Amino acid sequence: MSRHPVIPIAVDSRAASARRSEPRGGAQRPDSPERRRFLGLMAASMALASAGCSGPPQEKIVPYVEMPERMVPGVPLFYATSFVDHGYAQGVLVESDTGRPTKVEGNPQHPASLGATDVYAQASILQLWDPERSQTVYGGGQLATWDAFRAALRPRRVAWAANGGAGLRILTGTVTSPTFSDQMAAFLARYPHAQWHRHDPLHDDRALEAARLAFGRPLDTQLHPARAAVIVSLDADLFVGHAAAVRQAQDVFARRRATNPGGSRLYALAATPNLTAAIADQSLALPPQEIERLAWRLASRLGVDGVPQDAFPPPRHPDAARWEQALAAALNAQRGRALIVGGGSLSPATRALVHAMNAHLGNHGATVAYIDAVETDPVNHADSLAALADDMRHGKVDDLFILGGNPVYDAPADAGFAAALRQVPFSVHLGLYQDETGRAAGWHLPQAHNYEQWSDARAFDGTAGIVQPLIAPLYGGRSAHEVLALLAADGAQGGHALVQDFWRRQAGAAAFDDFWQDALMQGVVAGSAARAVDPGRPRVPPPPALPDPPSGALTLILAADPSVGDGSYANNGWLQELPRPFSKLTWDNAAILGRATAQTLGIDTGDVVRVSAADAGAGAAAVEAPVWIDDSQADGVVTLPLGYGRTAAGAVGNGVGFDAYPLKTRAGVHGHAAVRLEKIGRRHAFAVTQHRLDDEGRDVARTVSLTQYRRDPRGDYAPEPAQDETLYPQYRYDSYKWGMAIDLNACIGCNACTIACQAENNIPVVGREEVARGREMHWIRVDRYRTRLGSHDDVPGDEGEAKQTRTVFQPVPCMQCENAPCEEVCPVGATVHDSEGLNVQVYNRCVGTRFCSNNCPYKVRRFNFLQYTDDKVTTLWAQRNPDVTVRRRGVMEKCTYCLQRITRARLDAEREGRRIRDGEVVTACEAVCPTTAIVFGDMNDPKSRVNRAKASPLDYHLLAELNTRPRTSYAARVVNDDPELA
Amino acid sequence: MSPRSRHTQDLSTPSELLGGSWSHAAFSDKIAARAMGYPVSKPGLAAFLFTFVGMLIFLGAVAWLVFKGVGIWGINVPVVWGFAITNYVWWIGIGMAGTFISAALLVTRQRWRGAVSRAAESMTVFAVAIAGIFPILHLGRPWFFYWLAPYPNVMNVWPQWRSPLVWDFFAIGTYVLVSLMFWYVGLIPDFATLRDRAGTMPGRRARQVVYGLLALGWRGEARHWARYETASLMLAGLGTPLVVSVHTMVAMDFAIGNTPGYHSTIFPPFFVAGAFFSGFAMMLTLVIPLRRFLGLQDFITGRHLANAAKILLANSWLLAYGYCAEIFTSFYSGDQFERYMTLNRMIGPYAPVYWSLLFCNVVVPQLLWRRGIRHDVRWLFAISLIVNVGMWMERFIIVVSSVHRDFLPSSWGMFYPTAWDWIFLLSSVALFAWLFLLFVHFLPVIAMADMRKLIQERAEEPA
Amino acid sequence: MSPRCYGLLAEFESAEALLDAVRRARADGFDVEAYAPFAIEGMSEAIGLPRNGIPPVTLFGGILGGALGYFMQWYSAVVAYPLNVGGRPLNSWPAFVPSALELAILGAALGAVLGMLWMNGLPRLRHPLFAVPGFELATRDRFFLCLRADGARFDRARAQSVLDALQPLRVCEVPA
Amino acid sequence: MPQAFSPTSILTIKLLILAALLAIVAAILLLEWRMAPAAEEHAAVMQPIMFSHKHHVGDVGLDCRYCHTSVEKSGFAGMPSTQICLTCHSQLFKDAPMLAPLHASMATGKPIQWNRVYDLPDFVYFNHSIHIAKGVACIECHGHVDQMPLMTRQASLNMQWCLRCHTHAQAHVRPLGDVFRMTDMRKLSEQDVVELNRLYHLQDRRRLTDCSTCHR
Repeated sequence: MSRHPVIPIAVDSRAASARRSEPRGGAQRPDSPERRRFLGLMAASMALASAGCSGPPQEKIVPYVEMPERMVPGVPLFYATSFVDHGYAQGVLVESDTGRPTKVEGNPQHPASLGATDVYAQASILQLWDPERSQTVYGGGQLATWDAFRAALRPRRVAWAANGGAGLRILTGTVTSPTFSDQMAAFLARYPHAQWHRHDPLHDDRALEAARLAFGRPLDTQLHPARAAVIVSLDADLFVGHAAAVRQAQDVFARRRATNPGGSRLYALAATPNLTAAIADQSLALPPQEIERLAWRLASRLGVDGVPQDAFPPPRHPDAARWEQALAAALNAQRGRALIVGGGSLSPATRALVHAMNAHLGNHGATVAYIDAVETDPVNHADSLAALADDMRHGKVDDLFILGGNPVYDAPADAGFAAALRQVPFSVHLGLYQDETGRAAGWHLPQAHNYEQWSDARAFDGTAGIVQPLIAPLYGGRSAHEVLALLAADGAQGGHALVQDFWRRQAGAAAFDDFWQDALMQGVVAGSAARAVDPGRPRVPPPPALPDPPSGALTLILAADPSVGDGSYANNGWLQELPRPFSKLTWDNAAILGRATAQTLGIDTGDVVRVSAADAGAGAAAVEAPVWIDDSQADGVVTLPLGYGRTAAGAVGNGVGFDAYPLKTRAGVHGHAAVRLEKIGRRHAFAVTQHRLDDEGRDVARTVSLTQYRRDPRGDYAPEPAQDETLYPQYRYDSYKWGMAIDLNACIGCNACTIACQAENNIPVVGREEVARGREMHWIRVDRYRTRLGSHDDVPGDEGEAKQTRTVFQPVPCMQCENAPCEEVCPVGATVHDSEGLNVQVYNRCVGTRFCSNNCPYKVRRFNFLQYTDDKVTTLWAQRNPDVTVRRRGVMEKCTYCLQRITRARLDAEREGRRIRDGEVVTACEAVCPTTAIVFGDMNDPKSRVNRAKASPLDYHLLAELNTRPRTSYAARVVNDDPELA
Repeated sequence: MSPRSRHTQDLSTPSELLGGSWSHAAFSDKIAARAMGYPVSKPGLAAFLFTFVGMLIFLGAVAWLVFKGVGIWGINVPVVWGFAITNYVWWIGIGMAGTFISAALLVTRQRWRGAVSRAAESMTVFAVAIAGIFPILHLGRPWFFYWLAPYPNVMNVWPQWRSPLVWDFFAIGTYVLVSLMFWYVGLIPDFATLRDRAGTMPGRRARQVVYGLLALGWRGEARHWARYETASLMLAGLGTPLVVSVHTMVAMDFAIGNTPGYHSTIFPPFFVAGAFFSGFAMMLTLVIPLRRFLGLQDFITGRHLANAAKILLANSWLLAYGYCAEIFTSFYSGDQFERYMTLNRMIGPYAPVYWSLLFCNVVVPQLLWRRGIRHDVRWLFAISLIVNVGMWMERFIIVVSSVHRDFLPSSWGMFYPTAWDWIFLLSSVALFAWLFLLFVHFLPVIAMADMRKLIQERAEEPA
Repeated sequence: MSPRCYGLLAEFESAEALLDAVRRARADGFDVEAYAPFAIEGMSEAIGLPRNGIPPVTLFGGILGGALGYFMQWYSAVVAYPLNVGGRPLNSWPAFVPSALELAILGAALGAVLGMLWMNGLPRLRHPLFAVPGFELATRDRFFLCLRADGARFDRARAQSVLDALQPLRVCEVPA
Repeated sequence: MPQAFSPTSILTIKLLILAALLAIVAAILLLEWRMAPAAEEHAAVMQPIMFSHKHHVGDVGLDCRYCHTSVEKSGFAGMPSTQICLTCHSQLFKDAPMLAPLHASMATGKPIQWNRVYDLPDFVYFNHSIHIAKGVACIECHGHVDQMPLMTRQASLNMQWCLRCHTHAQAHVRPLGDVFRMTDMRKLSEQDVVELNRLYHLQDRRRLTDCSTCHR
């Protein structure tokens, strides 16, 4: 095995469970030297490099010079901080192993997390250690220093003082940080003619417009799906892509799991596949215009006043009419307990209408609430950037400071930002990477990473949280706070002082120290959540014009990519290799088409097409994109994921996929753009991890309709061979008996488990070619099946049922079979059972016959066909989990139920002479799961959560007929289908 | 003789199996002379160089494999076994016929054994040696292959005896050793002949020493002959069940697995039959050119070839039965996975390979019903080649097409061979040919002692 | 009789002649060695070795190999380091049979071959007979009869006469 | 025809065979030696500061935990920070040239790099705290540290050695009070063993020899 960094590790008893009770490292003197010590330890790990066949090298032990208080070498500490994505905070606890941040967990105290996180928070730790992050200041394309930059600033400051900042512009993304807002206010007060522009490619301008239309002011909508019996999603994805996603996932599934099937009914209308539609009880794919028409007709049917009768003709889709009735019926039946969510591609008017419908149904205050916008000074980002670009073109801008973001790459095409930037005499870019903008701007400044800086940010509900650094900036980066302060005055304070000053003013000097300690320890500022406001009766705007695309053209949807988002994560190997939830595509994006549409256009998956704006003539913006056909895509709609085709992302992200931003226009932000597709004859090979969505009638991911389930709740949905059908004596597992239960009702396919596992278990990234060969390494994969409802009672398969097919996501870790087929065939005993029934894989014993993988019916074993673990880039060593062996070439590996976490808990329990408590061992996948679909624990403990989960009649074992006796079991998905729509 | 009598008389009277009128001396000299290092013919040299290069390529490929890892092959999850295991099973199958011919025919006192036994045994030794290399090469960490062997170690751990791979390890190990012994024991008297011949010739001192060492000082004493004969008979008696058991173990490598297409009780006999099939085919492939170029037609007569051809024919029917049985049981079982696996073989992505293997192994051999074809070496040679290819494809289908679509559709995948896969297959064939050429050049291609016995018997025959 | 003599060697044309000569010489009570290029039918009886020790050695080797083979598996899997492998019992005897079988065969084969060599006193690279001119033909097409000088009732003259009576191609003395 | 082999040549052949056998044995031994860890067993390991356990433990009588602070809390016993050394050496022998690196470290903030004596492979997860908690004495693995001027490795550290205790745990534990003592293990009576077992409730052999106990 390879030698991994530093010391073998045990665990602080208080840290036993990352999620529940962690030590509050907050009290530590933040910039205390220990944060930097890790570099010494790095030196150590370098000394460990490369174990040749000449035996291990002389290894060094590098102690501290001054041992930081509360620090036990080899025992990880957890620090509460906030992961800020697109301006909004997600509370996290970051694990620090002797000064090295190695893993991110959710912060149970934080409203946007409640202990879970999304994939980005998990992947952020790799971003921190990314060796390609910007490491130095660049001036005019030349290597420069911070001092040089400060020198260059001085004359500018003089100029601003003279002209009050005329021609001084600052461009940021979405800002919720109280400190930054305060700084900015002060700055603008000081330079009254300076202007603050906003640009965030994924900012939901339409929501803002909708709020203005409906209430005349910017309000944020707060959803309480936990209180809703009926949820109707109008092309909205509740579970990904916005600040409240993780939280909403938990709320929705609070009443939708195996323990209480049918707690709510979820209807989803979607133009392009999204997780909400996938998990919905009833879903229908419609083009966005159709969805909006249906919304207006529905509104008038519900009698929302101000809505014109028959504003639109009935939608053409055969099922639309039935849906209209069914939805109206369901919503009327559940007034006050219903929830309508509008999102994604709906035009502002229709989203305003949604507010009106909720009000009309009496959902206000029940399932929907409103708060003042969390974003500081909310503006329409598209307009804000366009205005800036205009001024730049007309030479009105002398100094432009781009604090974060990458507008050169992701600004709407018609803003012409890149060109305009060249006309700005003094342009500065602060960024994590020297990206497209960093290269175009006059100056580039390395930005401190989220985990390297002091800052603060608000959550979706306004709750403020402090961002504290886990480690001193690796590359001398600075935060936006510090740079803004630097603009105002030379030799300004550091981020720590800035943030403290602001909060001292809030909390009052007297109580400040306790306030500060508490804020750092909890990761949230107590009682800072926004109060709900009375929005008043929403106005219903006139119906929007909903032109269908001209014949032969398709409606264009530009969506954030589920893996790389707007492109800012393009250089993150974990995310690039994370299979996209629906296509299971890796290292790529694709133009998504519905099957019928593709057939009419004579296009097949893998064909490369040129996508160009329908109205524009020749020479207009066009992108070349390979096509991917997805059955749950609406016909007449093409979806282009954003965030690819980067040119200055880094070695990982450059040249992956195609760049769809050229098709993004300001107009498109408001209406529905139409595009034409034409084949250009080229073909493209995708790297896909799952080739079959059909379960071949094998009923792997079981579904059962609620009606059928109600008919016999105790019905056996999974016949299994009896335990005593064997001539052999049974092994007994008396001490602990670890097991896992996975609830298919609650799995939304967000992939958080996959990437959390990757972070926890040092799972390597193999790259595009290897994935294409079928060699991905993920220990827990999320399979996607399109199954027919109740497919396990032998319904003759007719394709007419097609509309009844549903997507089921099935996470598949190692089943930890008691009669493990893999073990029997290993010639060297490299995989055997331990006395607690774990199917352990002993890497250092494995010779790599791979017979175990052949014999594993679940194919959860992964093999290091080549040297996948990067043993050259030393910063990546620092990220690795010292509790988990790093595997080298030629050995088999697989899920171990997070053996290292079990061991932690066992050591603590043993030292204290007690048994391990239920919930003390939380596997990485369980910890991160937003819906708690995964539960792990001791099957010998009758009261354990896992036993309660397994008690459900829906509980079944995968391929039980093989009598492998898996410890991992699944709860069949109960679909609360609407008889009206059957 | 009359057409009637041909059919009535014993198939293996010496006169039938020995052309010309050879004396002990003349025969011994003819065979021994070849080993005395006379200049090689041009085509012979060309063949040697060609195969030599192939052998070097094989070594180079192995070096690269060990340096880079098995990832240079097309294998993946689910298809973790590809060409390496296919080649292994194929070669080990070829390695069966040798011992079987010598051993089984010796036990059953088939006189026609003598002429072909030496060539067959050599074929066995080389084929098994090559077969033995592949399982080691296919390991992720080949340098630890010895962990399959039980030996006292500081880890206190042992092989996992329940694994068919361990059974196989012992089976192959035993088989290699026993067939080596069998081969060598047969060679001892011939080495003595070569030693003595070299001693009488000028400038052959080196050969005299080498052959002398190998002959272990054999001098043909009557008591030695007695024990020698018994020992050979014992080895033969052991060899016959060994041959069967070895390929049974190879079959178990798959049959013990739970994968549809592997997990089948018919595999052991099925594999054994297949082994004989490919073994005899390869023997014909080697022997036909051998007798042509070395002028051995008098010793390896048409009768020998015809007999081999008949066994080939019989074997092809055994295989045909195996194929049918597989299909039948998979449907009879009512197991959906089995059923799908079978259909997938017939109409899945690897269907072309499946159908062409049926053509090569079942259809083509039916030509051998015709006496004319059985006695036409050109036909026999062509057919033997086709069968070799067919058998390789069969191994491929078993190894790959079974696992590439097993239980969970989500993890189905495809195996596409890389250039390295082909290099290993082809260069291993070259390596085999190279070894065989060396054998032809340095060792008596026919077991002289056995043949002298045959000559003696013919002399005693009532004319 | 000089002790420096190994024996008296007679060369014959054919296997039959040798067989006949062996019978006669043994009848006259000589210690006989017969050399031939192949195993002659009936020679072992004629030379007085109707059966030999190879089969029992082979059997012994087989039993030893098999027994050790099984014991090794049982010991390592049950006593030395017991491990739960896929829920199979520690002593999974059916799974232990194959390896034991192979080892039994190996043991037997080694027994047969090594036994044969040992009983034949091989390897012996140097032997008085090799010094005899023309003896190299013994591995080609000639048949030799040797009356051992250290035989109990060996007498130079008598031996000479007996051999002459057999009309060999030639007779010569083999120096020790 | 002359003999093919003269007596001398036969002798040479025999000698050659013998030589071949010896060569094989030698090769194996050589490999063994090459694979051995850097710090040889029972061989003193040079350190940047010639630190004497004999002096500090044997003569001065410091407790192990004074320097190895985390041995009871962590898998890693903990190496003394420069600070800890200086608690005494800011007064004692402060000008001794031997201690120059120490003061240098404090001045520059650069840690002292000690050479590992007990180096386990990285796929083995040894945890000090649990062994201490279960009554496995320091001396069990580290030997008479109080008599070592320079630290030497007292155990092979190979798996066999670990299993010695893991197969018969109860025979290798002593009362908690004696864990840090440098006195030899006194023979435990039957009744002691039972007593200690009750105290520590040691895991059974099966659990202690699970692969997952040491490998992850």
